[in-house]
Amino acid sequence: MRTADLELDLDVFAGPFDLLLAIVLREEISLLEVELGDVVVAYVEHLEEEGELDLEAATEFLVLVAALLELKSRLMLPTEEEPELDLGPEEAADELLARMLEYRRYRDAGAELSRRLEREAPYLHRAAPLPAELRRVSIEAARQAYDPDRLGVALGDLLSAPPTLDTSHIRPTVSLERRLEVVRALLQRASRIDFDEQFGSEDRLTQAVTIFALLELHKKGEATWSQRSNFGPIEVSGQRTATGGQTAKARRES
Amino acid sequence: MSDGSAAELARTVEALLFLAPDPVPTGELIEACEVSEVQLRNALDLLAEELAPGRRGIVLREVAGGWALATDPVAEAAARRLLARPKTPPLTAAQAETLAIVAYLQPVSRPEIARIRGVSSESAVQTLGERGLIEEAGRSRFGAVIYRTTALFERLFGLSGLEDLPDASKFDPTPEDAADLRERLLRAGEQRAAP
Amino acid sequence: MSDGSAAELARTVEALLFLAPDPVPTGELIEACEVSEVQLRNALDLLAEELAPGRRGIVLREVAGGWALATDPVAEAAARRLLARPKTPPLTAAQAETLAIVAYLQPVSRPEIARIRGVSSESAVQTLGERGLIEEAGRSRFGAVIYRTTALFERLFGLSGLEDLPDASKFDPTPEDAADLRERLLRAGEQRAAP
Repeated sequence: MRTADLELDLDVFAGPFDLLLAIVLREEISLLEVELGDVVVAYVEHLEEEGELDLEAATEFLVLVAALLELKSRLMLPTEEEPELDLGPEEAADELLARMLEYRRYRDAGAELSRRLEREAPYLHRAAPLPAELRRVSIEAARQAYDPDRLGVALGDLLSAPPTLDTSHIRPTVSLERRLEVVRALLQRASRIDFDEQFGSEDRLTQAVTIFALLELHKKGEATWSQRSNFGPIEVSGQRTATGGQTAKARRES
Repeated sequence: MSDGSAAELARTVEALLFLAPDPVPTGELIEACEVSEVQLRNALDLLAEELAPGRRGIVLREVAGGWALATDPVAEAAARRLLARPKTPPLTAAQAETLAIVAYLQPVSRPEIARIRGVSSESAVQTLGERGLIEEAGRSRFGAVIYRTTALFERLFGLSGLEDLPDASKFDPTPEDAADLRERLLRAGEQRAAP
Repeated sequence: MSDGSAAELARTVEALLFLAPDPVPTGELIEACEVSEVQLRNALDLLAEELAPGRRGIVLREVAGGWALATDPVAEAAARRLLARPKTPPLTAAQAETLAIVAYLQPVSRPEIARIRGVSSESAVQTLGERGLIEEAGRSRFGAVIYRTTALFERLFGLSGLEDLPDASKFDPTPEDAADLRERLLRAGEQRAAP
């Protein structure tokens, strides 16, 4: 499913998910009014219905919803209740501000590029074929550019018996429920886990579904996760109040 | 050609740039003309003077990492009539934003573009690719396609290279504007957090 | 442009001839510039003077179909060095395999190449042909095109002849196998293609 195809029907916003962060960044609605839990549930349900995963689109969704989640949670966290988090409305405002300014920078740079294209349009370049006498490659102008051993190596590869059958293209089925069990079991044994360490060797589909499992756990209050920098390690921490998680689960299933 | 005068070398360079389908880097001109870098620089200076804007129908430009001849804007209307060349359509706002992100942050993946723009950028990325302004540059370690700008981008935007892009910090708001925006965000948060 | 000066019109005509891939008849220049025949003739006279042989890198020519710009012969040798140079981008794995098959087994047919590689090799064969590394050498008795390497191939690999190719046994994983090279390559290819 393309990220843009997820239709949302929230209290303050109805339309494609695609547009949600955009209108937040453009200050057309306040992030505080948006129920992000509903967005994630809608996506996970949609994904389960579809039964297959477009990794590119899923990554895009994750990036967008994670940004929304982080910004909103920081905006709403009252500092006095969670002093150890050291994140208050001030930091949240700074975070959202940084995102808005980053967006504006590229919006304005884009506008500048558009003006530049307009300004450059009158300079036309020639697109004529070469005269016939220059179209033929001259052997005299040729110098050695390749190593003959490259051919020997290629020949050796072709003579080799085929390697054992590559089955990586056969997609395993990965169920969200199963991944939830796996992550819950891990979090019972250790309060913190490193995503790459635990799941780095899994195939991409399993990794992606595990991320959804983490989103689900985050929504139920069973786990939090953080990533300090883009593409940096993801650290997952379990919440000790397991009963909270149970309640949330029961509520959703009732 | 080492015995040729600077004027003759300038004529040769003009002819080479006339023939070459793409901008030619200085190094390739030196090799083709079999001259020293100083000799070639002098010839380019001379040629630039002869083809200075307003003097002739063609001008010398440094674009996309090399040298190219292009027509003077004076001829644009007549050229479009003669060759029936349509004007390149302007960029939409979405395409311009996406192109700016690719140009400044390359190589960059679509999820990263979406993160900054706050909106899925599939169709903008596709159109920019079809127009030859961006191209795939492999995959990130998470398997997402990553993009970079093309030589055509630099040529159409009159850039001698990526370092010729205007400094991105030029587009940042004044500290006053930023402080004002922050204040508004903070007030919204406080209203909400209050019971 | 009817109010433009003769000099400006000459510049426009130069730009038009620069862009046009073929000679342009006088009538089309008149239409594109929106001027009278007399005005255009004057501009052409002026341009012919500016581009007189020996003055610049390009010259104005009146040929059968109309007017055209061409390069001055002074640049001929440099142009050949710059533009008639063979293109030598790095070979992809598919191209290296295909070229190795042609080099060691020539003449070899396209179906044989496909059987040995276990995949259709059309695009590799085509690219190698375009770059002048391999060429057609007739047809097999079943009508398939057969290929061999070219003199340019030997030049670009620094070989004085085909007998200069690296000894295949040096790269052979099972040199003890006495069967013919072609036969063994086909056998390995069929194993690769098997499900």
